[in-house]
Amino acid sequence: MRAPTINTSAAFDVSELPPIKFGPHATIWWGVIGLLLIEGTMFAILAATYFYLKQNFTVWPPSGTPNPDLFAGSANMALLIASIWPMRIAHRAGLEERRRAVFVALAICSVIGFVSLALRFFEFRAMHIRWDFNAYGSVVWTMLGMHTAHVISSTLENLLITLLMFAGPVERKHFTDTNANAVYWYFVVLGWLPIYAILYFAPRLL
Amino acid sequence: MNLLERLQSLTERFAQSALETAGPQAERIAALWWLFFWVCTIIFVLVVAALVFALYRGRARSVEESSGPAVTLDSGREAGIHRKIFGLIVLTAIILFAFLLATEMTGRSLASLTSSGGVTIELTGYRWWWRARYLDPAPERIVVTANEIHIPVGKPVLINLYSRDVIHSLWVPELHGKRDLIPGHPNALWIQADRPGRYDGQCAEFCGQQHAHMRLIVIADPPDRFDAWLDAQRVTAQAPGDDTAKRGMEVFLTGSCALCHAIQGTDANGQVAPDLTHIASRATLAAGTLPNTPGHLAGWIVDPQHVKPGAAMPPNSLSAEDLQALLAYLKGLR
Amino acid sequence: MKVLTCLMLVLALAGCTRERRKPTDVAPSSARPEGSPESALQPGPTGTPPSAEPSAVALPAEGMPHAPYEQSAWAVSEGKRLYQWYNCVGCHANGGGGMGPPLMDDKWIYGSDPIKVHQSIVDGRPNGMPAFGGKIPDSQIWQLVAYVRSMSGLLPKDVRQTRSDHMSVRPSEQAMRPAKPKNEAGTPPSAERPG
Amino acid sequence: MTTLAKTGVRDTDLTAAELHAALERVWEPPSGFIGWFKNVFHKPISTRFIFAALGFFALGGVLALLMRLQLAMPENTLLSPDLYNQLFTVHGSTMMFLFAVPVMQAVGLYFVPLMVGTRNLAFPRLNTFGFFVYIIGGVLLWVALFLNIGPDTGWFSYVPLSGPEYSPGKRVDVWAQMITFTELSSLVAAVEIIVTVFKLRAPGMSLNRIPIFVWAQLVTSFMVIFAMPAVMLASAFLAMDRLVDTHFFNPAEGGDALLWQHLFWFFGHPEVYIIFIPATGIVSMLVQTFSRRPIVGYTAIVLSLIATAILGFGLWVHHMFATGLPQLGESFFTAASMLIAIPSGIQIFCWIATLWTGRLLVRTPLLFVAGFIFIFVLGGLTGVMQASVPIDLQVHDTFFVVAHFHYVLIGGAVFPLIGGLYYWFPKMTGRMMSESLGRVNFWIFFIGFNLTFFPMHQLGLAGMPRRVYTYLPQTGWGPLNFVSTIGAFVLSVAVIVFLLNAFVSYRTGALAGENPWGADSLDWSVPSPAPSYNFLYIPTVNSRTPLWTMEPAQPVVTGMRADILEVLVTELHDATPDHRHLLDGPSIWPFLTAVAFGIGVITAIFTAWGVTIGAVLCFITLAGWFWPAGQPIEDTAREAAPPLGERA
Repeated sequence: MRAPTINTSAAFDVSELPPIKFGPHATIWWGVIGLLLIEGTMFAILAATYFYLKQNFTVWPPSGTPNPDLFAGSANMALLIASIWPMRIAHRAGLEERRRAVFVALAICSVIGFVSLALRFFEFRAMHIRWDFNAYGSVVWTMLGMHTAHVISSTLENLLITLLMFAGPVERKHFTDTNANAVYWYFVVLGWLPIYAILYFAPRLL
Repeated sequence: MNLLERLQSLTERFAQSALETAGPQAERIAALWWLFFWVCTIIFVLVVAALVFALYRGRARSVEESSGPAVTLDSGREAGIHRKIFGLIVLTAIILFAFLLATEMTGRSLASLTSSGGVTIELTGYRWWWRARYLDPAPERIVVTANEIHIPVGKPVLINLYSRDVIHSLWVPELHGKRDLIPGHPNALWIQADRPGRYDGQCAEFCGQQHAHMRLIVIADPPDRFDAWLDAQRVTAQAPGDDTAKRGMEVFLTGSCALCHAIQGTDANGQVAPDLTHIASRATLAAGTLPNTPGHLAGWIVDPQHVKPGAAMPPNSLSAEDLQALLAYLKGLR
Repeated sequence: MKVLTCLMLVLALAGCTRERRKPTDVAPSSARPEGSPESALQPGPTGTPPSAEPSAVALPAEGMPHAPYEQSAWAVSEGKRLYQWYNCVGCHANGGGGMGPPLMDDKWIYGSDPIKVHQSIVDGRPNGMPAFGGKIPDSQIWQLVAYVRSMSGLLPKDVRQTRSDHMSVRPSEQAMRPAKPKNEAGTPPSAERPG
Repeated sequence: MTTLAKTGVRDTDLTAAELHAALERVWEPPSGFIGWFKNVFHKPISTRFIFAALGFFALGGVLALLMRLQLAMPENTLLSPDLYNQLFTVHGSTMMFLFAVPVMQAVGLYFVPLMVGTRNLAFPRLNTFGFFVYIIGGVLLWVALFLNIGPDTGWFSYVPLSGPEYSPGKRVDVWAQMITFTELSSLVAAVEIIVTVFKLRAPGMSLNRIPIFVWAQLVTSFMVIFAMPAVMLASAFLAMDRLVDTHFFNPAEGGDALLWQHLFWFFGHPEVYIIFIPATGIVSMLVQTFSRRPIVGYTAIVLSLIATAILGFGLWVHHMFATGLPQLGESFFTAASMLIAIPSGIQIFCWIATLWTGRLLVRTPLLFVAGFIFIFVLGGLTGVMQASVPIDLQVHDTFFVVAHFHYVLIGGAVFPLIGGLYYWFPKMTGRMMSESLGRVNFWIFFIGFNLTFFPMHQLGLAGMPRRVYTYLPQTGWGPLNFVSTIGAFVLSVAVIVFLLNAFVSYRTGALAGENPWGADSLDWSVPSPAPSYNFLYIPTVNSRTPLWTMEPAQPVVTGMRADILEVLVTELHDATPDHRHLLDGPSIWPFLTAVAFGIGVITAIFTAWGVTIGAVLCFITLAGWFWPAGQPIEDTAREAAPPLGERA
């Protein structure tokens, strides 16, 4: 052992430090930020692809394809933004380690997630084009699909934590998970803003 | 010394070279290259010398026991080192800026080497050959050929580049750098040869199995010879002279050849393979793969997959007489 | 471990044939396969094919000459290329039919069997289908057979082609739902066809 | 003595020997066959990573030898064009995706925790997941090659050649999915390293005291995060074009062949720096140790790394000069490409200045550093040449470029890597590698390398394009190709000598002791080989060269629990202790999740349902991963929360 160089008398005592902290203190929070950077880059490149492909068309959407219908997408936008409120409650309750409040708020978020997915089905139809019709169809389906994948995974995560809060042996660390989960959900909601704007308004305004 | 001479002799035997130029474009690039080459060589020698000296000096000062730091830092001396490094970086930046300027100037002078009313060639890449069309306002004066283009010496020639399948890249090192042929993105390249001669080029972008055998021959002719060549190319195919050649033409038209190849002036009008109207006037077969001799042509017709595995040309089992007749016919297509 | 080795070997064999890109493993030139069932309606408009070597391509013993082609995505893609090159599109369009019958539907006038399709290409058929026998190598004919059959989804999905780099005028071969071929018996209802 | 701990066994309750025994018990990797899949500790997992990556390096090298044999003579018929194309594609893909990036990250995953003074990575299970995903991707590619389904369109798989029309079959799909696997693994490792560096540093190791190698890993990880999504997306587009008829790259329907090139090189150029920056990190560590003085220009080097990373994203278009872009754009990318020579120059000058003013300990690792500088400077200068558009138009896609990138990748990354392995071998195994064999190794490597790749410069200028399976005799390329082939075999001898040295030294090498080189970083403060728990007590740091400036009474961290997998989390900037953190222990779920992911992705080669299948399987396995197992632990994050009806 390194006995001679170890000086435990001049020690730096950490025994009183807490075993758990939330937000940017926690490693998991940084892990989620890393994930969001990756996903955010992915969405940014996808948006760049959309505009790159747009250059190849004289009219956009390509002639013969009507503009996407606004209703389902806008409803989804409103719903997702509204979902920030219960998620905020779940987030705060998680920080205060209030199990019941987390459970209720996340249950609401899960329901919202499923409704959003149902709306998403109509959004695909509102595009009035198939993915294999032309590059416009390919890119709008991919953008919608990519965001849908995020809604699915985030909703399933909500559901999983809801179930855990209800039935599982909950441990304190799960409240850091609700914290991270909330950050991820905000990202999914806010990520929809630019995608919604591009999908529904780029054809109309640009 | 002997070794050096040998190396020298090695480099002189290349059929192509980006440095032994034959036209103004390649020449300017080569001039830029030599500027970069010498400056970079000097930098490299200096850096390696510094490295060797540093190692030598550091080793001479070495103390053999291997524990902990052995140098006491003197802040004044360190600051001196930092200043020197800063100076070197400024020097590097200046050299890079000079490089940038030289690049920009070369780029501009390359862009200026154009003209109007010269020869325009439409070059289309296929797997694995080139179709060339010499454009002309009068459609009947358009010349179609393959894998071998002639250009007039001393005149800028515009080559419009298209691809019908995958990405190819035109590269004739003696004349100019590369330009890609990209489906959906028409491209263009100006070339000019200042000396008559044959300049070999090839596809430089990987395009599949026979990328290696997708060569293009550029022949620079003095203007009068070029005009003569172009006029000769405008004439439709010569009618077969003797009976053997007549029989050969029949083989060509009724067999599988005409499904893909065209011979102007006959019913053969296939558009998916090289135009053979003047096949006998070309130097090579199969996109520069084989010299154009009767023996190679026969081998190529019977078993192209042996020469160029994966090429689109299927093997043909012809009887000996048919093959001889076909060869006689093709030999007449000057 | 042994099981694993065997599995690898089987996979290797499967992989080898499925992805082989060998242009000619069948002797060039083509003729009507001997012993193949003959239709009552013979031969095509150009008469008997000028087959120089009638039995140059004897069928392999198992009688499944099409099998290697129909298992190879590469062979099918070659068939697709040749379909364009030999101007099949001229009459059959991209499968939707025109002067010739459509090829992407479930109707097979002379039967959907590969041997029958092969026969149609080699010998030609009345009402305009020319005979390609003797003009193009048998291997290419089999590639065409495989491709033609893939158009209506008769080949496994993983060998059928997806979209090509052209305007998409029809769903890709891979997107076709296999339809059960009709008129399998092969009674040539030439009367049913308009010109 | 400090306050007595409330719960659990604290290190303060034990003597050093007892503490060692207690930590050994807690941090010991699970044993047995199943245990192998459950391991979540950074050293064993990284060792596997390094072994696997070196294995792929050797396999890729064998392919290179086969290609060199084919090219040794004009019109050689050893390999068919079809096979040759598969070989060069798999060679390039293996070296880039299965060797260079993973091996650099693996060295990081091994040494970053040791250098920052912690006991494991921030997300141990994620690390295991990343490893298995990588292995599945690598095995997929190589099994495919043996089954004749090896991709054959080059490591950058340009469309339309790799698109559905011109690459029928499943070869390119294998490539695209291999990308999915390796990039996911790489992203996972990047997040691991970032969070470990940000949050798990030893007290006192503020950001301006991080070892340069750790900086290099950190910068690289950020590059990975911004670069890899581009290629994952591009390969997803390609896979969709090939499987479900999308038109991303179909010019006839508004798609674009150049879109692929933009997306690929937006990843592909940073990729080169992702490989090179960690290598410079290794070089900086080696230079410092073997000069036996703190490196000249720590701040300048760190800023250079960051500048390289940022500039690295601004020059992807220099791979596309021959596509005929507008001149203005070309000038911008020329300037950016030349500009990147400045940060590299700063580093080289700093290293030479350090050597110049140092008192050298001349050992094998230092030889590799010298070889690195020689080769890398040459490769860098040819790189500057290619930043110039006109010159690039001549040498682009020729053997000149092949020479260039082997100079910067083998010279710039493999030389430092081998040097680094000589350097860290004692820490990993407890034994020194043979010095005499090491020198033989270096000289054979150095000579073989130059013999192989130097003639390629001339070949490129003489018109030889890359990726040709053969060439005509009249081109005159034969003799130099023959020389190059001989060089390739010399090079392979060097690799064999290295492996031999490693093998022999592992068994009979001299015992190393804690710090055989007299190095300065924390990894050398622990016994060799490093114990499973890394540090008996979490150390504290008082400078950039902690072991060289350690006070006689340098304090250590006490009060950590010795009975659970606990690490100390510190503040991002100045590394003051923040909280104690319980790490996840061994688990089979990361492996199962990797398998579930693998099933999904490989099925997606054949049917789009693979995505759904994979998603469902991944959801199940992830649920298993996160669902709490075992008893709650007092005074940790795994303390039981109150039942649903009650408040805490």
